Amino acid sequence: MYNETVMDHFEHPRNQGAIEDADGEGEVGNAQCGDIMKIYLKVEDDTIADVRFQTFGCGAAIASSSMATELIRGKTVEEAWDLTNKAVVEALAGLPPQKVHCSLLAEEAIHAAINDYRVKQGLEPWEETGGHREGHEH
Amino acid sequence: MYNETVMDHFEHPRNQGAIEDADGEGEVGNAQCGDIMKIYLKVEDDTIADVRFQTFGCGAAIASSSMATELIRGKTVEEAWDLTNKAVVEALAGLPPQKVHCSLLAEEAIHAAINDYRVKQGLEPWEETGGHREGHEH
Amino acid sequence: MDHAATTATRPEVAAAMVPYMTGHFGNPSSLYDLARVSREAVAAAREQVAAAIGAEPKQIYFTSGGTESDNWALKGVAFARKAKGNHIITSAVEHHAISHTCVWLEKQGFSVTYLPVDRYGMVDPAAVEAAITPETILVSVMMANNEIGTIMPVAEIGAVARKHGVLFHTDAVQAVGHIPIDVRAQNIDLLSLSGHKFRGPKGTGALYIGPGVRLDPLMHGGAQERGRRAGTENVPGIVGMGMALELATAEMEENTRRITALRDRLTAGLLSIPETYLNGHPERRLPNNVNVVFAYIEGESILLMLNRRGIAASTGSACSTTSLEPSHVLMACGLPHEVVHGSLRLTLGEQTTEADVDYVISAVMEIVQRLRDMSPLTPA
Amino acid sequence: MDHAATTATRPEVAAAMVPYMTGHFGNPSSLYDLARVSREAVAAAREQVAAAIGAEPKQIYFTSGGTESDNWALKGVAFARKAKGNHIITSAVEHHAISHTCVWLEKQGFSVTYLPVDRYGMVDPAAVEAAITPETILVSVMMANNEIGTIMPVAEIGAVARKHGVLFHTDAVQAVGHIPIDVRAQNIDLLSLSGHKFRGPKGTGALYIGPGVRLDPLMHGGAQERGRRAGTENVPGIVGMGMALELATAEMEENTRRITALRDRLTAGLLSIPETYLNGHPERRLPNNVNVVFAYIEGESILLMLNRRGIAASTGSACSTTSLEPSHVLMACGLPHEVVHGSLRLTLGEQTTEADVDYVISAVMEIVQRLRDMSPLTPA
Ligand SMILES: Cc1ncc(COP(=O)(O)O)c(C=O)c1O
Ligand SMILES: Cc1ncc(COP(=O)(O)O)c(C=O)c1O
Ligand code: FES
Ligand code: FES
Repeated sequence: MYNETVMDHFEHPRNQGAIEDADGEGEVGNAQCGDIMKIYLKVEDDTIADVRFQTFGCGAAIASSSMATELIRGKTVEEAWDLTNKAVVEALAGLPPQKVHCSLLAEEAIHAAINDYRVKQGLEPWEETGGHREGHEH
Repeated sequence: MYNETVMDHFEHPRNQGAIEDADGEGEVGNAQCGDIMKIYLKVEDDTIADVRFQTFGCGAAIASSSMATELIRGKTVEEAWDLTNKAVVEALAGLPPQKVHCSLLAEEAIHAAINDYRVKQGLEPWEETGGHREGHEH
Repeated sequence: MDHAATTATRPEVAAAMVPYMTGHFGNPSSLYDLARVSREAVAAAREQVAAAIGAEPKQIYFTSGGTESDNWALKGVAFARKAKGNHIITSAVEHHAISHTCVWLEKQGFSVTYLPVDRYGMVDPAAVEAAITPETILVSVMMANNEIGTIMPVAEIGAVARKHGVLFHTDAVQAVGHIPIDVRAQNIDLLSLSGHKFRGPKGTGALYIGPGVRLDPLMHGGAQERGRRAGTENVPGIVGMGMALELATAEMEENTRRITALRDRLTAGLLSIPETYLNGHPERRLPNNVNVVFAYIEGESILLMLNRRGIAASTGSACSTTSLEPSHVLMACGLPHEVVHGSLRLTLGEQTTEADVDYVISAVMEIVQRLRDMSPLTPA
Repeated sequence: MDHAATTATRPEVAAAMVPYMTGHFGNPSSLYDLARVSREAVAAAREQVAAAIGAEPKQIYFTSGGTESDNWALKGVAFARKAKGNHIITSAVEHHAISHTCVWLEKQGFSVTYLPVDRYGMVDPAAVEAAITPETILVSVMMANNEIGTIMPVAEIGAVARKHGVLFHTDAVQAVGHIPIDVRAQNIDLLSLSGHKFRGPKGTGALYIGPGVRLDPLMHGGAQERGRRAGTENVPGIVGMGMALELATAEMEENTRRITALRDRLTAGLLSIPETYLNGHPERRLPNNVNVVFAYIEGESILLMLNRRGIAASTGSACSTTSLEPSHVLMACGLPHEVVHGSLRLTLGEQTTEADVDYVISAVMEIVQRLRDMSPLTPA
């Protein structure tokens, strides 16, 4: 059902775990299936210096978490915010149609963690619907 | 579907054919399936001296004709009249349920032939529902 | 000589099915791989079936046989479209899987038109058009008749249905694997087929469902067959049907040539018997079908005598059925009751030889003579 | 470890089926004898199936599987008795072959009561009685649940139905061949079974129809199965199912003893993992069924990891289904959504060994640990 890239990230998840003194934390739940994902960020010089995830969910959710954290590590916070679930799915070389929604969880958890970081920095949280970002894929 | 006695009478029918100068002839049709049976009788001293049949019908109809003619040969006309389809079925060691009606054709054709004989002799035809006979089986 | 009723499964097809029954693939404990192997085998069979009728694999739904496909197509469309209308058009010569389903649908409040046929068993596309009302939701006319072999003008009927926005189903159980089919070119929305009619396994079939066609499931339950046909997939059966149909399609041209020649030899031989007539269309008929009628005699007794000589056959005589109804197909062609009685259907298979045909001809000649001698109807 | 989903066909059963596919019996040209051999084989299979459930052969009707039997029983009775009433009673934990059929029947104007179950998944016979109205025509409650293995008080429910003149159907797909059944003693009017659940072939099943029970056909068409189920008989499948069921019945006592011991070993091993709980009834359950729930983790990921270790299993997690609905069975037992997520069903087969069980226990322990480490829900 899943391709090899997905199975690889599922079986050998990158960046799994928690960060004790995270600069930003975001937890989101999936209304469709009830799954939960949590993202921890360490930010240095406006750059994602470290990122970890915890996921309660299916293989696609775990693989998406792993891939999404890989994709934002070392990126600026703004670049990380611009990561779409579509890009995660593409990096995973595709997900079954009924599993595309699981990747949305990763995008949302990253957004929640970034806004948590911004609020802690005394900044305005960003709006979820920025005009400059690519469309979502559900 | 048919037992061996039936198949034997079907394949080697006894008394098949016509009698040119028959004393009685009877032809009946089967309302249920559209089949036709014809019986020819030669009567001597109130006894069935010869009997022949012609049948347009299924295996059961042909076997019943063969068996019925065997059963009445040498009998008195009254005994022949009393032959029921039930007796024919029993002599054949049974017929499939949906084929029992075919044996009725033989009983009816014999009755028609006997009454034809009686009328030719200037006698009253017998009534179909005599009280002294066993019940039919349909 | 009764290959239209059923055919034996090809030995190579049966052999190919066995591993899918017992699940012996490589490492038997690797169930993950086992499931993948089954899934891929079913996908391959879907492609084989699709290719045989010019469809796409995703338009093929596996069923338990022609009967289920027919019941599903009719009941599925009827219940799904009943808000749109309640009228169904079919023909007077359909297989009972269609006609009995229609009678049942009439009891559920649908109205059904049974179109007459000409003496060859053909439905007139113009009659279909004339029968269409604003209430009509479905036309179902078979591709080839199982008794008399007549091939219907399916493409024309499909064009009429499409023109009026009505769905068109065809029961192609006798046609698939025997004559070329193209669901697109023939304007077919739904098509039924059955595995054991082309040397595939019994208990297998498929329904082709064209793009945009909505129908209720007949089998409600699990999400198999993309949620449209529930029930654990008969993987070995599906594999066997796919393989048998691929082989039948590959061999069709060659087989048709050979079997048509045998059919014509058989027909000519039988028609040399006096007062014998051909049923069905003289040209537009299945390559394997011969249906003749012998005056003055009855079918069941012909069959019994043929059986004793090792020849299986079929008849339209009332006496051969439990209901004592004569063939509705031959009656619809306008044959009188007593003529229907004397009908004989012989259908050839891939293994039939010229010697078989000649043996059948001589056996039938002898049998017809014997039964005519016994019949009160035969003129002296 | 997923033998409730399907079992491989016994090799001796598959071997016995092949001759009925390819039609090689003695003299192959003697078609008369061939038909007789098939007829006798089907009759023998009917006796085998009847004997396994305490029925008479003439009460057994062959179908294409459990799904068809369920659909037939429900739709057949509903349409045949709709003049009498339009109310059906079933349970909240039925297989989708029942529940989805009920939902469809509701669309056709029938009214359906879905009875709740207790935490073990049991229906209370008193609740059945309380739900019966003068409109009630049918009660359908499964014999044993496919997810949690709970065995229902079928005899008592049947007695209630009979007392009120209502027909009683039971989906015994998971029970037949695994636990003793007696349709008479258990007051059953209709019973569904499926061949591939007891090492018979896929695509085979049967419906038991008790004396005096009227129902419409689901498959209209030819006069097969005494006019109640049309479609060319799947002779090899029927033969295989009969043989497999006879063997399963003969070996049942011995197998039950052995498999129950393995089940208990597996259950104890899994329950030794902290925060792990048993689903279903602790005693009244199928001998082969283990269903546990692990807090904090999700089922599809457990399955994927098990699969990589060569172990097939099943879960009630929403994530494992295309509809993203969690198991309706576990929800009906009162488990909260997030707990249902972590459920795992393991079902043992005849070939399962103690070593297999121990391997599964250690694999599950490791997997649960890995996934709990990954979960945001696990307490620190
Ligand atoms: C034209 C036609 N339709 C439907 C069927 C039914 O197919 P099956 O018996 O495989 O269900 C048959 C075969 O008997 C047939 O000839
Ligand atoms: C309880 C129950 N009923 C019905 C079915 C459907 O059986 P089949 O898939 O053989 O049609 C199953 C099996 O999946 C089952 O477990
Ligand atoms: S004579 Fe017609 S059924 Fe026997
Ligand atoms: S997380 Fe639930 S389906 Fe993927």
